[in-house]
Amino acid sequence: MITLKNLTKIFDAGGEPVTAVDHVNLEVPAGETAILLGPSGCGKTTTLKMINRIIPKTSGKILIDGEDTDGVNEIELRRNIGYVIQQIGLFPNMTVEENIAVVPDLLGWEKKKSRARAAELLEMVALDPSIFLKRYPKELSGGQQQRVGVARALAADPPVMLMDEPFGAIDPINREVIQDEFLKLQQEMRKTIMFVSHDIDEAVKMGDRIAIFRAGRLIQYDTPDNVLAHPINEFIADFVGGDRTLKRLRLVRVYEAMDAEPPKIVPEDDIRKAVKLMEDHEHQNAVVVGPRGRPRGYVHYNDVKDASGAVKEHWAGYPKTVSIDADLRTAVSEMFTHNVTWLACVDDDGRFRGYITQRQITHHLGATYTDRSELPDPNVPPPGTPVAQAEEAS
Amino acid sequence: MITLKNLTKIFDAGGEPVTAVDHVNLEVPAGETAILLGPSGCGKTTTLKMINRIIPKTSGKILIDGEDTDGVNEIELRRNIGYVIQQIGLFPNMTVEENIAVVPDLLGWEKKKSRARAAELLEMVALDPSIFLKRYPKELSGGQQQRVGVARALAADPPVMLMDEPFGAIDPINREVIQDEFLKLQQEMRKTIMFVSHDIDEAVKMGDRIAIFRAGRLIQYDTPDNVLAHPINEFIADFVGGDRTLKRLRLVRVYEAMDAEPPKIVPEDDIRKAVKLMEDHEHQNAVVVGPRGRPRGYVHYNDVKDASGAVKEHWAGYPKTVSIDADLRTAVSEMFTHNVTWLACVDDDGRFRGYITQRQITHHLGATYTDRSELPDPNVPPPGTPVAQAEEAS
Amino acid sequence: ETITVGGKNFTEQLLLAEMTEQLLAAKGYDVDKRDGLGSTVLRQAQENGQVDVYWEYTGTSLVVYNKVKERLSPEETYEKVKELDAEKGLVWLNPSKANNTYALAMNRSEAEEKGIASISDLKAKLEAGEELSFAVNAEFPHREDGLRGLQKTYDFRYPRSLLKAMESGLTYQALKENQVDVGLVFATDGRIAAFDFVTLEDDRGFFPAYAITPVIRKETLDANPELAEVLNGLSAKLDDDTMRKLNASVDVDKKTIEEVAGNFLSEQGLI
Amino acid sequence: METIAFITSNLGVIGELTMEHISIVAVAVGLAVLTGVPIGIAITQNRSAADIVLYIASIIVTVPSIALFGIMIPVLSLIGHGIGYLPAVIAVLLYSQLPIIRNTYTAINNVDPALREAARGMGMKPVQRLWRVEIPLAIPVIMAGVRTAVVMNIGITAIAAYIGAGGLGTLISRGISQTDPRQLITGALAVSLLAIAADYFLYWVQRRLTPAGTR
Amino acid sequence: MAAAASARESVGNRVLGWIGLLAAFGFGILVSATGLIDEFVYYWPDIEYLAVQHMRLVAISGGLAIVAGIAIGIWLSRPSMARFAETVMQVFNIGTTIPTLAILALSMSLLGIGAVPAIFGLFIASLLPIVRNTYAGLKAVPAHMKEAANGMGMSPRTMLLRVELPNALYVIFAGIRTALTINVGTVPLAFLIGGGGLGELIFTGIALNEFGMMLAGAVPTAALAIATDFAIAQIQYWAIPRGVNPQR
Ligand SMILES: Nc1ncnc2c1ncn2[C@@H]1O[C@H](COP(=O)(O)OP(=O)(O)OP(=O)(O)O)[C@@H](O)[C@H]1O
Ligand SMILES: Nc1ncnc2c1ncn2[C@@H]1O[C@H](COP(=O)(O)OP(=O)(O)OP(=O)(O)O)[C@@H](O)[C@H]1O
Ligand SMILES: C[N+](C)(C)CC(=O)O
Ligand SMILES: [Mg+2]
Ligand SMILES: [Mg+2]
Repeated sequence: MITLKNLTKIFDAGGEPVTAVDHVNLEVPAGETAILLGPSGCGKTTTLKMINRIIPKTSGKILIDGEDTDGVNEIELRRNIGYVIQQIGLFPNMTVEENIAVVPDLLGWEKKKSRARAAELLEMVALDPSIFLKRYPKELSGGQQQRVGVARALAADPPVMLMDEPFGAIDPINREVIQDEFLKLQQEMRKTIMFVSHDIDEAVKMGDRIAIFRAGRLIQYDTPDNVLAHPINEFIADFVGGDRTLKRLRLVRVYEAMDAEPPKIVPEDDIRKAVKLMEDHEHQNAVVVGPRGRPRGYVHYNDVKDASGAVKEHWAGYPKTVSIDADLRTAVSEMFTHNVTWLACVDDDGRFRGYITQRQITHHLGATYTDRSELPDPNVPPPGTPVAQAEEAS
Repeated sequence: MITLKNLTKIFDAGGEPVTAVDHVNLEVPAGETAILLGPSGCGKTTTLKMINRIIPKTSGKILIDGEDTDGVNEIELRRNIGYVIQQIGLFPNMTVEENIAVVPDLLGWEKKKSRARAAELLEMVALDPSIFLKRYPKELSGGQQQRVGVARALAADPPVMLMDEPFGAIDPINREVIQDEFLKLQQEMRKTIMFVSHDIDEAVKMGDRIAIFRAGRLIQYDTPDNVLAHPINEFIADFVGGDRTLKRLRLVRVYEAMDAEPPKIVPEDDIRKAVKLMEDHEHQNAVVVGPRGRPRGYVHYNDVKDASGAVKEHWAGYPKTVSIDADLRTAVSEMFTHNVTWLACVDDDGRFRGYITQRQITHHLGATYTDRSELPDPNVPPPGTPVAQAEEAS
Repeated sequence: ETITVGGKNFTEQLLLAEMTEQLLAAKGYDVDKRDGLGSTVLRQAQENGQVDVYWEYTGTSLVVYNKVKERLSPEETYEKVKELDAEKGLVWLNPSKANNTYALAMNRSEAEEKGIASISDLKAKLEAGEELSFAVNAEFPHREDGLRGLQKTYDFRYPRSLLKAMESGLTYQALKENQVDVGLVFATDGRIAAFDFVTLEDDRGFFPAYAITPVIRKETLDANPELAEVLNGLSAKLDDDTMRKLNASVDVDKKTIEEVAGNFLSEQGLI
Repeated sequence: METIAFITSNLGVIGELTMEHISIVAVAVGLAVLTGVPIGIAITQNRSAADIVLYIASIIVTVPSIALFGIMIPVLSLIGHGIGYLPAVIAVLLYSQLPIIRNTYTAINNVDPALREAARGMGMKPVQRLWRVEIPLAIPVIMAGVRTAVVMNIGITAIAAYIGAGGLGTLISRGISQTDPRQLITGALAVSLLAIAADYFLYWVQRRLTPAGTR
Repeated sequence: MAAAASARESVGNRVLGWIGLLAAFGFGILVSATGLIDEFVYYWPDIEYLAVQHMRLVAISGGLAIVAGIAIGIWLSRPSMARFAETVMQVFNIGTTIPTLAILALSMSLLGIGAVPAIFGLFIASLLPIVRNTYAGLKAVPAHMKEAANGMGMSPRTMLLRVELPNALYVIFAGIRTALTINVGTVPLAFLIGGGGLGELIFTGIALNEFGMMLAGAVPTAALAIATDFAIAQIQYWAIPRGVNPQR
């Protein structure tokens, strides 16, 4: 856990004081990632560097796991904090192996152990040790260097990591890949991470929380979804962008928003049973599944509400599907693509697992909005309105 | 007009032949912009540079306005083609004015004329000549340099422009601004432009057509909307991204998709007139406008279908609005934000100009899809279904 | 027509070149001076016309340039070189009475202490294994009238490691500061007396006579016959003592060459 | 103190020697610029030619200066100029080649390929490219080479006193042979000051010649 | 890219090799034609004796200059010196423009004649490029690299030894190369102040117009200079890790 209490930095820029960081209070719970976000020059880097004392603070307190770091020896402190600088900063005179083993060496680990650790970490960041251990930094691509930089910071397994725009130098396509890899890694490692970024998309993707700075002040510190859903002022709203709601869609997986117990029928079922199920669930459609639970077709309420016979006599076609692991943005895109308002949700094996509609998505997002809005939106039908009526209501 | 016929380039890389461009056929109609898009190393730059013979072609033909360029003297050819290189390439030893006037000088223009042209062009790229003419490139920000680079390429008013990732060096925020400016410029200039990019969003925004390359081959050459709507194979589909439909939304302005003659009522109208209008238009809502045509509220069909009295007795609240110049993506985001399925569209003066629904947006996109899909989607209600029924239909 | 005056790289020669320059300039000639050169370079330069006139020593021309091995009296030496050099288009004018011969010198106290008075004494000491280092200039070890001939005549070998070569003027300082035991000196140098050196007797009469003489290219002389008289006039004023005094004014009294040369010429009424 | 007295009473001689010194260096380096810059530009066209030329030029500078003078004497004696001004000028000319050629070559070669491509792309002919883009950009580096050459050769010209070329080396050589610290120090100081002054002067010229935009 | 460059380089090297061979061959013809070989044989004892002296002068003055130069360079580059370092370097830069003959002369006026002032003069002349390159090399180590080192808890000493010096090594070596090559070429002047070395043959050769003798001094001096340069280049090539060695 990292705790900042009234942390302040005033630089002396040629006689004039420049307040780079202004009474910042912030806590990063153990095992979580906080993203420091904000326009250029807002004090992100300065905040980060005060934690490992690359920059001395002017006032305030910095606690790690509750302990005031003022009492800790500087060298000691730094050895317990992994630090990834923006410019990567690999030592060109050392091989990849030596670079990764620097801190273990400093800590006096046995050579054998530190070398083994280097290999292990390289593997962890998806670089083949047999190829890369003996290479020099200049023989690596930018993205590979970046990964080695992360591996190096992890070498002595420090509980805390500071990362200053660690993926800043990488082109957008590779950046996505590396972000994904790092997320996977962090899922296992559960480090306490403070991460500087200037990219809202990266922040939303990588952070458990986002701290948005402006001119040295911490303006909002919240979960990505809250930052997007409830920017506390115009500045934040502008900063996160006009399409912030579509950004939020990225944060939610289909399985979180879908109806997970949808009406499920087999071709041999009586159509009346299907109609009954739809009415009970207030769904307009029922998906027909095959013997292994895979969607094979669907029936539409209006088409069959007065029909009789077996379900298989009334199939309306093959349903459009989406993976339950996809994010809602993909789901919305699929709906627009196929000009439908609902999708059958399937798992990796293609089995039908849920039912998701545009309306559910809107509601899911809206649920967060309405918590905080002072007055109910007159445009929204009161909860509990039957489906048919609710559909008409808009 | 630029025409490439079976254009091929085979490099000799240390004895081994590398086919960088492979029988490319492509035509850029006069006054249009074609974007060359594709992964790194796919041959975009090579294709571009063969046109002004910075790289000699191996085989094939290059025609400009129907004339085979093989017959044209190299220097002559280049002076008729504006060229913006990726690295900007302003001459640091010359002022902005001298940089822009280089080609006119080479062409032997009178000094006075070429200087006047420089000032004019600077104005055109939104830089104040009185400030910038006498500056040196290093005294300009990256974005300003980029604009001067474009101005320079335009100096002798060449009918054809080649631009190699011209906005590549600029940060994402300024990039948008400069792209917009350039679009405006091109609207007046109507140059024939070939433009290399590796960014699908930029391509969609800037291009009349997009040429997607892979390993030296031209895979698809089509309008942005068609590329997004009908990628001809998996590679293209992957390349343009999973959320390609949402990307398409960017291409369409609200005024293109909205109902431009919506029911419009004033508070003093009889509510029965309003109900009648909604039924005629098959709308669920009618917007109530004030004396200057600004939306002041709305009434919802279901709420008032059996009501009587003046409209002002039945207001359901203030409608959510969107600018008619916004793109559909913003409209969708607004709908999600406010959890509504329709928006009142307003012009710059805030006057009510149209009515747009999620359904209309879906239909607008779907219209293109259905042109080409072999079978009608069973999920889509037949056109002409009344609104209420159509709503229910999904 | 410019007269080019040459000079070697030690004080006496620089003085003579300067005097000649001033003298000729006073007589209305355009003069160009090329001094600071080694003996043979200068001589070669004169032979192929780059230098018109300079002051040479009879013995040097006899042994070094004309490779004559015989022992000759001073007069014979003069006649011999005059005759031999005439063939090369060089005219020896009147010799002065100054004889600037090589000499080996020691600090008086050390010489007396070690009991060395002659070159033979020195040879004996060396052969007895005493390490007496010897400061020489660049030319001496490699000249036939220098160490080469000396070693033959006295039949000994100066060990390489005891030879300290340096710029010609530095031998005096080296010896004075006791950095070496023996120093090569020129007999007309003012510092021998000033620094209280003793010169070792050339007891086998090895060194030839070195009468200072103006030597001029025949072509130049033919073009300017009056030069003979002018230069002979200066030559007549020079003898060992005069040279020693002049040299001492520069090396000991630290007057400049230009000053010393000018004063001498005007004192002697030459300009 | 004595030295100051010496200097003040011999200003004329010192001035004359300084002029001799400057005239050797100025003429030689001037000629070296006229030869070295075109050579430096020419060899940018061919990598192996460049290697050869630079190799030869760097061999020349490893020859000790006094030895180069020594070599010059018999060679130039054939045309009657073995000592004095000419060998000094030629030696300096030769020593100047390496810094001038190398800097010209490097500077032209280091012109950002993007600029070269931009120039090509707008239809400049090779000569236009050279005059309008490459040379203006290379000037500061070429001038730095000239500066190096001048400073280095002011030192080398001092040694030319030993082959009768005159110049400020005369004071040093007399100072040494007459063990006269006044002349020695005067000579050494004068040569050093000349080098420093030349360096500053050329730095100023370099700044003047550097296009404002690249300063 | 890298492959192409190195291929070109090796072509270049081959060309140079051929030129060297041709030059040596041509020189051989010249030498035998003018009977210079005999001269060299004749002067061999002198060459041997003086070359040793020559190398001793280089080794002592150069060795001291390397040790002192690197030490001063490191000292000037320390953050605590930042305030004075630039001024000191300015003075040093002016120092490098002072001709070596002048340095030797001044050194003689201080220390008299012989090997000691020669060594001192040569030491001063070699010191400057080494200090300059050490300082510049250390200052050129990118700040972010030092920050990374700091951030992982290296002590200043460790940082100097493990990060700064290794990364400055190439530039420092370049300074040493320049300094020692110049040093070797300057030693002949030491003769003038009684310092010994191959200059003796050169100056005598010139004075007596004996071309052979002059070459007997000059050729070994040039050869020593080239050999020194080559030797340091080899050390530079092999001793500097591949990661920071632009040649590898
Ligand atoms: N050493 C310094 N002296 C004076 N002012 C400084 C110093 N370092 C930073 N600042 C100022 O402090 C402010 C915060 O700088 P900081 O580097 O923390 O910004 P940042 O948020 O990391 O910006 P960026 O996104 O551009 O990296 C800026 O206004 C900067 O100019
Ligand atoms: N001079 C050359 N010699 C050999 N191969 C080359 C040469 N120039 C380019 N290539 C190869 O040709 C292919 C196409 O290169 P090109 O520069 O056109 O790619 P690109 O599409 O512009 O890529 P990027 O987006 O990275 O700029 C690449 O595989 C490249 O390696
Ligand atoms: C002055 N000496 C005669 C001793 C030597 C010389 O010929 O210069
Ligand atoms: Mg920062
Ligand atoms: Mg490209």
